[in-house]
Order: sequence, then C-alpha cells, then structure tokens
Amino acid sequence: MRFDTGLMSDSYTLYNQTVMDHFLNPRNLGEVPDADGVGEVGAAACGDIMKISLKVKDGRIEDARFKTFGCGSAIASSSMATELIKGRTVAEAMSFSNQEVIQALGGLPPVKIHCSVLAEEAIKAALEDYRKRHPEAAGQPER
Amino acid sequence: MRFDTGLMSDSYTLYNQTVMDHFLNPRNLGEVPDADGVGEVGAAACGDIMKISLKVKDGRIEDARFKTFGCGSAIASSSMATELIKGRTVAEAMSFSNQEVIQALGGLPPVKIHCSVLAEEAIKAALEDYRKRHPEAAGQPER
Amino acid sequence: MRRVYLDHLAATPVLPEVLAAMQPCFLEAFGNPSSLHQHGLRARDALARARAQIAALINAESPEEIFFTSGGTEAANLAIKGVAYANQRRGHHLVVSAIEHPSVLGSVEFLEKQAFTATRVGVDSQGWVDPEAVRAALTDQTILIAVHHVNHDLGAIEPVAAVGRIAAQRGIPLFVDATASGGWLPIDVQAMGASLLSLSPHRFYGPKGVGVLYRHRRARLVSILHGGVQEGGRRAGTENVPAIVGAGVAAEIARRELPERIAHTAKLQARLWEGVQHRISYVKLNGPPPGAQRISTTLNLSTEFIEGEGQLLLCDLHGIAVASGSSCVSKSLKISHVLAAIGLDHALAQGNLILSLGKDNTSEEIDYFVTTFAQVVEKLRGMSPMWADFQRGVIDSVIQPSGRGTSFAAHASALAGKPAAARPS
Amino acid sequence: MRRVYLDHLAATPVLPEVLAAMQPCFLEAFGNPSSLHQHGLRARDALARARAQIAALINAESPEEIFFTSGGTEAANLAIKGVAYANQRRGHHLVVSAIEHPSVLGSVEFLEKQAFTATRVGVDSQGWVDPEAVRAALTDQTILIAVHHVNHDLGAIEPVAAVGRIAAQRGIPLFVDATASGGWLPIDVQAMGASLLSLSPHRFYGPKGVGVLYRHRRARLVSILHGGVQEGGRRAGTENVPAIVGAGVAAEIARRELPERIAHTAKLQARLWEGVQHRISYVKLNGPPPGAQRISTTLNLSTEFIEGEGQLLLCDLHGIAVASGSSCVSKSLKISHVLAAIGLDHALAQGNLILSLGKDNTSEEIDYFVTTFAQVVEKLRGMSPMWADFQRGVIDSVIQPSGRGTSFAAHASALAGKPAAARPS
Ligand SMILES: Cc1ncc(COP(=O)(O)O)c(C=O)c1O
Ligand SMILES: Cc1ncc(COP(=O)(O)O)c(C=O)c1O
Repeated sequence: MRFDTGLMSDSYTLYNQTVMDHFLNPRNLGEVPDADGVGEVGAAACGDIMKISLKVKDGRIEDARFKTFGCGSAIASSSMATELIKGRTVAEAMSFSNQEVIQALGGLPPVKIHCSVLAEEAIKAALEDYRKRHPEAAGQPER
Repeated sequence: MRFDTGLMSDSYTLYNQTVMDHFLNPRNLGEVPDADGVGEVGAAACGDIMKISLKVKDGRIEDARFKTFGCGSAIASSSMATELIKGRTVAEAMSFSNQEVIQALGGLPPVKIHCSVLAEEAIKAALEDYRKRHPEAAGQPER
Repeated sequence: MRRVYLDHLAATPVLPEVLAAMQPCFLEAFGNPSSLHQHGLRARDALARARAQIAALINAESPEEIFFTSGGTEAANLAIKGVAYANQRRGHHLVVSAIEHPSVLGSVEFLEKQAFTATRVGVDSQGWVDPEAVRAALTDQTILIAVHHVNHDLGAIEPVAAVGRIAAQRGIPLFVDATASGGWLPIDVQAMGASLLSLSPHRFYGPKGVGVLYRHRRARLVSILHGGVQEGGRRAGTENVPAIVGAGVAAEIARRELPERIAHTAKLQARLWEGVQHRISYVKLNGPPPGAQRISTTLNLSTEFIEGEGQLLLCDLHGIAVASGSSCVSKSLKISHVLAAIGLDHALAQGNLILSLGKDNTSEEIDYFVTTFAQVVEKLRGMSPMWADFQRGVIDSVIQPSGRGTSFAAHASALAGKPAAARPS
Repeated sequence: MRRVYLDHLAATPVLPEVLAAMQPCFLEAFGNPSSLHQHGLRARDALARARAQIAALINAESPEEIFFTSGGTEAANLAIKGVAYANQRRGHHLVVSAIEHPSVLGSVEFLEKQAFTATRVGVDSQGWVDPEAVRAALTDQTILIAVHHVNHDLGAIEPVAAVGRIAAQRGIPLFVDATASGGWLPIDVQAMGASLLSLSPHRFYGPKGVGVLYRHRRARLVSILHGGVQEGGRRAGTENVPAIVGAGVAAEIARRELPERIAHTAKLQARLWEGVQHRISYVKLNGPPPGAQRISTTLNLSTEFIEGEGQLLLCDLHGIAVASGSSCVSKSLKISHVLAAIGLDHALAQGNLILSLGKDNTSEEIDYFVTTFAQVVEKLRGMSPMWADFQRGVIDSVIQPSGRGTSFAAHASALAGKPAAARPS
C-alpha cells in the first residue's frame, strides 16, 4: 500500500514544529553527573514521569538534564524547560512557571497543558532537592 | 440537466408492468350510457373516489365502465375490476372480491391494497343500485 | 427521452467540484480523524477546512460552532433532544411551529413521552408563523423554540429574525431548521438570532450522508449519539470525511453563487407559475406568491378534480421529476401535515404537486413542463368522476366557485361515510 | 518516504470497485429514495441491492432484516436504545460486557439516566467474556444482552454463539457488535443466535458514513432518530445512497475474498509478532495469541519503560501508521477501558501500541515495521528515566521480573502522590 501521491506531499504533525523539534531532537537529554539536585515527579492524571537533574555553581544553574517517560509533549516540555532554566539563578528558577514552557513551545493542545505543569514541578522538585542538600545555599548572596 | 446516461437506460416504475399498463391505458374508462346500475364510493382513508356504471342484460353484465379520482393503483384497480366483471352474471358479480383484482394486477404494494377494496365496493354499490332499480331482477332466473 | 428534474428539494446531484474534492478521501486520504498519524491528521485538517467553509456560509462567529451530523434529520434530532436534555433542569417545555418537518415534530413527540411538554404554534393560510403567537406560547418552563427558516412544502419564508428577537429577550435558544433554505437564501445566524441552525448539504449540490448543526457557543447541547468524543463530544462516531469535505466545498460555492442562483430560479419560478396559470384551469398556488416572502426555488400547486400521485406518475412518464403532498403518496395515507395546517381544502390537498427548481433548469425545461402538465391534467380529468360532476354542476370548484353544486369535500365525505380528514388525525 | 499503514481498525481505503459503484450516485443517479419518480425509484433499487449484499455477508434470512445507519456508532446506539425503548414494558435491565466499545457503553450509560439498569460483565486477562457469567447476570427484567464479536483493542474473539444459546433459552435478544470483525471473520447471524448485529463497512474497504444494523424480524426495535419513515420506519433521514451502495459492494467482495484475506493477514500477524519478539525486549502481547481465538488482523503490544504516544509519533515519522491505547492519546487522559478491564498493569497500558493489518500489507512492510519499531523503542528508552532505573535495578520489569527493585506502578504512584489508575474512574 503506497500513499505517495501529491496529496500526501505536505506533512501533518500532531504538535507544532517547535514541539515536534524538541520531541525529536530533545535538548539536555540525560542525567547531570554528580548532580546538585534531582527532581522526579509523576502526573497523577496520565502517568507520565519526569526526572530533572541540575548542576548549580555559585547559585546559578549551570546544567540541567532531563529524562521523561511520557508523550511527545511531555518530552518536549522537559526539553524546553531545561533549556529555559539553564543559566538562571536558583532564586530566579524558583519562580519558573509552566507558562514559559507553553510560550516557548509556541503553544500546546489544551489537553497537554499538564505536561508543562509537570516540567515546572520537576524543576521545582530538583531545586528543592538542591536546597535540601545545600542548606548553606539558601543564605548565599546571588551574585 | 440531462440524465441520458447508460445508467438511466432501464426504466423504473412504482408499480409493476400490469398496474402501470392499466393506469396508462385504462380499460373501460367512462360512463355507460343509460346505465342499469351506478355505484360511487369513497375511501375514508385517503379520499379516493370511484364511480362504476353497469349495463346489465339478461342478468349478465354486458358493459362496465369506471371513472376514478385517485392514485395510479386506484385507477388501475378500477380498470382491472371492470375488465374482470364484464360478462359475469349479477349473482356471480355479487361475490366479486378485491383479491381477484390484486391477483390479476400481479400484486399491489401493501399500502395500496385498499384501492382494490374500493374497486370491489364500487362494483357492489353499482350492483346494489341495479337491484334497487330492477327489483324484478332479483327473482330472475340466471340463464 | 427528455428529462427535466424539478425535485431539488428532495435531492440534488453533487457539483463536479464537490466530487473532485471528495475523491481523494476515498482512496489516498482515507484516514480516520481520530488517528494521530499522518492519515488521521490529514483528515482532521480537512474537517477543519470544511467547518470554516460552512461557518462562512451562515456567518457563524467561529468554525467551532459547526457540528457535522449524518443529515438534516439527525441535525434536527440533535438540536431538539440535545437542547432539551441539556436544559432539563431549567424546564421541560418546547415551542415549535405546527408545520416543522417530521424530524422536528417527531423529536418533540419523542420527548413528550419523556416528561417534556410542547406547544405547537399554528400558522396562517400562507404558512406563516406569527411571532406574537410564539411569544404567547412561552412559559417560564420553555427551554427551546423551533421555527424553520423556510417551509419545505410551501416555500414560505418564516419571520425567524422576529422570533429570534423574542427568543433573545426571553433568553430561550431558538433552533432554525434551514434545510429547505440553506444554499438558496442568504443565512446569517447572528442577524437571525438563531442559537441553533441546521443545514442539509445534499439540497445545495453537496453530498448525502452529512448534515450540519450550528450551535452558538453559549447554547447548551448534549450528545444524542453516544460513544467516542468526536465533534467536541457532541456527536459520536467516525466522521464521514468525504461527505464533510464535499459539504464544505458545496457551501463555499453556494455562498459565491447565491445571488446568481436566486436570480435564475426566481425567473424560472415566475415563468412556471405564469405558464401554469395560462394553460391550466382551476389551479391554485399554495403558500405565498413568488416574491420576497417565498423562496425562489419552489412552487406548490393544487389542481382541482384530480389527485397528485397520478400527476406525478404521468409527469415521470414524460421524464419530469416532481413531488406531491397528496395522501396517496404518503405511507400513512395522510395528506401532508403542512397542507392540513394551512387549512387547505381536502380536494386541493389531494391534487397537490410540489415543484422545486435548481440552478441548471432552463426556460425551455419550464415550458416543456407546462405543456406536458397541461396534457397530464387533461388526461386525469378525463378519468375523474369529479371533473365530470363539476361539468354537470353537481359539485363546485373550490378555487373558482360557480355557486352551483355541493363542495367536493362534502361529496367525498358523504361517499366515504365520514368527513374527509382535512387534518391528519 | 516509505508508507506502511497498520491502522486498518481505524479506517480502510475504499476498494476501486466500491468507488466505481458509488460514482454514479453522485452525479446521474442522485435521486432521493423517497421520491416516486425515476430518480427516486432507481435509488430505491440500489438500496435493495445493497441490502441483499449485506444480508448475504452475514447470512441474514432476508434483506428486510438489514437497516442502514450512519455508522457503527449509530448502529450500536440504535440497537441498545432502540431495543430498550421497544421493550421497556417488559423490563429495564441490560447485560453488557465490560469491554464493549464506548458507543455501546455510552448508550447504556445514557439509558441508566432514564430508569434503566445495567450489569457489566467483566472479562478475564485475555479479554474473554464467560458465557456463564452472562447467564448469571440475567434477571427476569433483562431485555437485552450485548457482547461484541471481537474486541477492537485486544482482537479477542468472544464466545458469542455460546452467549447466543443462553439468550435464546431465556428469550432475550442478543446484540453483537461486529464492527471489528465484519469483513474479516465469517459471520452467520443465525448460527450465532444474534437478534441484532452491527457492521462498519469502512473497516472492510467500504465507505465512511454508513453503518449496518441487522435485526431479526422478531426482535422489537424502535427508531432513535425521529422523522420520516425511511428504513421501514426504524431510521429516519434521507438515505446516504452512495455510501450504502458502496457498503453493499464492499460486503460482496469481502464475502468472496474472506478466506484469502484471513490467510494473508494471519501470515503477516505471525511474522509481525515473531519479529517483534525477536528484536525487542520486554514486550508483551495483550489478548489471545495468534490463532483461532484471535482475529488475524490485529496485534496489541505493550512495550515496557516507554509510553505509547511517543511510539506512535516516531513510527509516523518513519511513515508507519499505528494506534495506541495509552492514556496520553486519549482526550480523557485515561488508558483504554479495555486494557483496564483485563487488569493490565498501568506501566504496560501506558506502553501500548495497536497494530491492525489489511489485505494489502506485505511481508516487506512487516519487516520494515519491525526494524523501525526496534529503533523507536531504543530511542524512547534512551529518554526514559524508567529504563535507566530498570538498568540500575531500582525498578523491576512486569513482563520478565528479575526480582530486583520495586514495581513501576508503585514507583509511579509514589511520585504522583496517588495510585496510578489501573482502572478508569
Ligand atoms: C425542512 C426539513 N428539515 C429536515 C429535513 C430532513 O432532512 P434529511 O432527510 O436530509 O435528513 C427535511 C427533508 O426533507 C426538510 O425538508
Ligand atoms: C467495536 C466497535 N464498535 C463500534 C465502533 C464505532 O464505529 P464508528 O466509529 O464507525 O461509528 C467501533 C469503532 O472503533 C468499534 O471498534
């Protein structure tokens, strides 16, 4: 069965180009070696799981990596979230919001908004973990 | 708008060929001059009206004519009924049944059976009228 | 044989452009819009385009207000039952015109078996609903008003905008069945004040197997076919993609060609009615006269002393396709409830013929119809005992009374032993 | 790009013969079957022929037992609601399998809001209904049993004939949804003891926009779409003539080609499952193994440590069209109720992929799928924290437990702060 007619020449995607790009070519995939903070969260709604690990230096996020068990938009959301968070101070990152992810991705289908929420939660969990492991950091001046 | 394609080559009819023939080429259409009996009946169900007039000679129906206000099967039923009744004795005709009409027509759609009933009733009304006008006929020997 | 199609209210052929648009959906682009892969996404995209095309035809605010069903009947069922069920906590009363299509009245009757009540608002002799009568029928329990745009039998254009204003004042959704007008009259759901409106694309050169229900985003509506979450959860079942695509294209072309179609059919309509009046005696036009209050595509005629099925069959024999509202053509043996509702004399209802014009009919076809129809009438009157009785002065004409003889209806009911049912029981 | 279509349960293209048969119905033979003229009578004739073709496919006693609807969903709605309303004086109880399609379960839920009650009979881990469990669920109020022929997700062939015998003993009509099997398995309504049976022609190379409901002449059924008296008064609305004609031809060809189609797909099914097992670790087949108790066209796979939507998207990127029962692909964010009903572990339900074969798939396509799928799995596992945790022995495999680590489900529910919903709430 072949469908290579003119009709199939344009390629349809479930998500927009940015989301598809981050799903297919995820940025910051993996785990930071000797991470300073690791967050792993699960979505009650659908069962997705996201794990984000951070390398923090001088109160600033030097590296962020993710691994995600979940749909295309969950993978894209975590990819984008790690991109966005890199270079921010821990304090800045604490106010990170899923809206940034949605915006940077150029929008998500309504039913997939929760993926961006999960990314936010994973980052916050990782920051929480960082603070727990580095109680001294809480008082650190943020350059 | 033209539909003369091969697809339209066969001609579809609402009724079978016999019914269509009797509708398009009704037999015994008209009124018998100086009729010996006339019956006019109406169908309560649909509003059809049938009028049948008879010429009786020596206790035998010599001529029968009809006029009908009604659908194709009503016209065909009265045409066929007059055909069937011609030549019968009055006594024979008194037991005329709509089933004969249906059979001779090769069947009628279920919803149109009442047309044949109307034809039977018109004939019986005409015979009734004949007997009323010719009380002597009741006792007449039927050849 | 010459073939003249004058039954566009029953069905139209699809436009070549419509068929061309549908074609790929059968073979290559056959996906199910619920599928997440290329084939499904492509079908989804096609649905979205069709939705926008339909929205444009009726000036809906957003394509998301357009729902696809399997046809005009399902759209009417969804509108009536879907609104009723969605609002049953608010009330249980519906107000509908007495001459709505059976798909509307049948849905209402079904609901009446389920603790809903309904008021049927009558119409005048032309088939018009009085908006004030609609207002008078409203109660604080009323959850839906249904008045169609154009009556399918009579061609009367109803005062839906006036009804829409009353509906808006009272905050009650108005459903407008535009099955008989869609593609043939300008429709603006916003100007009309319609919360719901249905269309039947196969009556304006779209395909069969698809219907449209417009629903204003604030009108509550629940599904009546249950299952999957297609059509925003308001109509379950795999979408009929080719037909929906065809409906979209038909709508787009209808919108473009509307003025032309109206002008053309109005011209033929006038020619037809003039020709009939000129050639045939004792014939009456039912519904409004040609003009602004009648749709340009239809004529509803009653020819005295003969019955409609015979007219239809003889026309067909001469290649002319028409319809009739006579009791003889209905499976229930009742005259059209519409003809009964306008109080049409039984004799005239029986002699009914309905003609509906299309964009491809020609003046020559109209002339051929008129000539043929005159012969048909003559042939049937030659068979009719009523015509003979009329000639003898035994019964009188309803259309042009001479003052001699009894009425056909009185005559017929005397014969049948009961009154000829002017109204269906 | 290479394109391999493995989603025939969602949609099939129409056969060239089907399209050829439909074609005239759009342009020349476009009549409305309710019309009494040539165009209408011709359409009527076409419907009769299609009815006979469908009757032959399922061994119905008479074409008059065949009703056309707009699709499988409407057929199921009509069967469930139409039988329930028709028999509500006899009783108000329905018995259905728990893994019926949403069109069946949704219809039942709708009725439950209207004073009907229902018992959902569970299934075993393969997806089989136990006929004795159906028997046990019957009460003297039961008016309908519904058990589908083949489950759409699992491919399990249900013991419908055994259920049919119980139904016959108790004098209760049995409705068999054969949407997933029609055209792919022999169907004999008489041998099955089905009083009602539905088909979806667009799943066996017929068009969309048409469904079939078989109804044994003694089973009482009322209309659910109200209006005209089409389809013997059991389904109002202008008939979708082209689609019905296409359905008839598709049925005739399906009947002729059935053995061939079964043999071909069974061969591919075996090759596919063998290939997957050979190339991919930690993968499970849901539903019965290939063989007599499984339809030859489908495979339902669960691949551990990765989620289904991603598998689907990556397959699509390589031109392969598949489906998934993962919660991520559903608008309700729930895993398929079927996977929940067989008690499938949440991790496996999330990793679900559904493949459905067609008559035109080839061995090469299957091999291409297997190779591609192995890459897809590898890529997704590379992104999955669960795969990493499994490698480290933190969590264990459900399919091939090593005894080290906690279960995925326990891990996920700890993270989410509540148990992973194995059953939809
Ligand atoms: C006014 C009106 N509404 C609804 C319908 C039903 O449309 P369909 O038969 O296409 O379902 C019709 C059909 O004649 C109609 O004329
Ligand atoms: C078993 C079963 N029944 C009914 C349906 C509904 O069919 P349709 O979407 O064609 O209306 C489906 C569709 O997937 C199905 O699989």
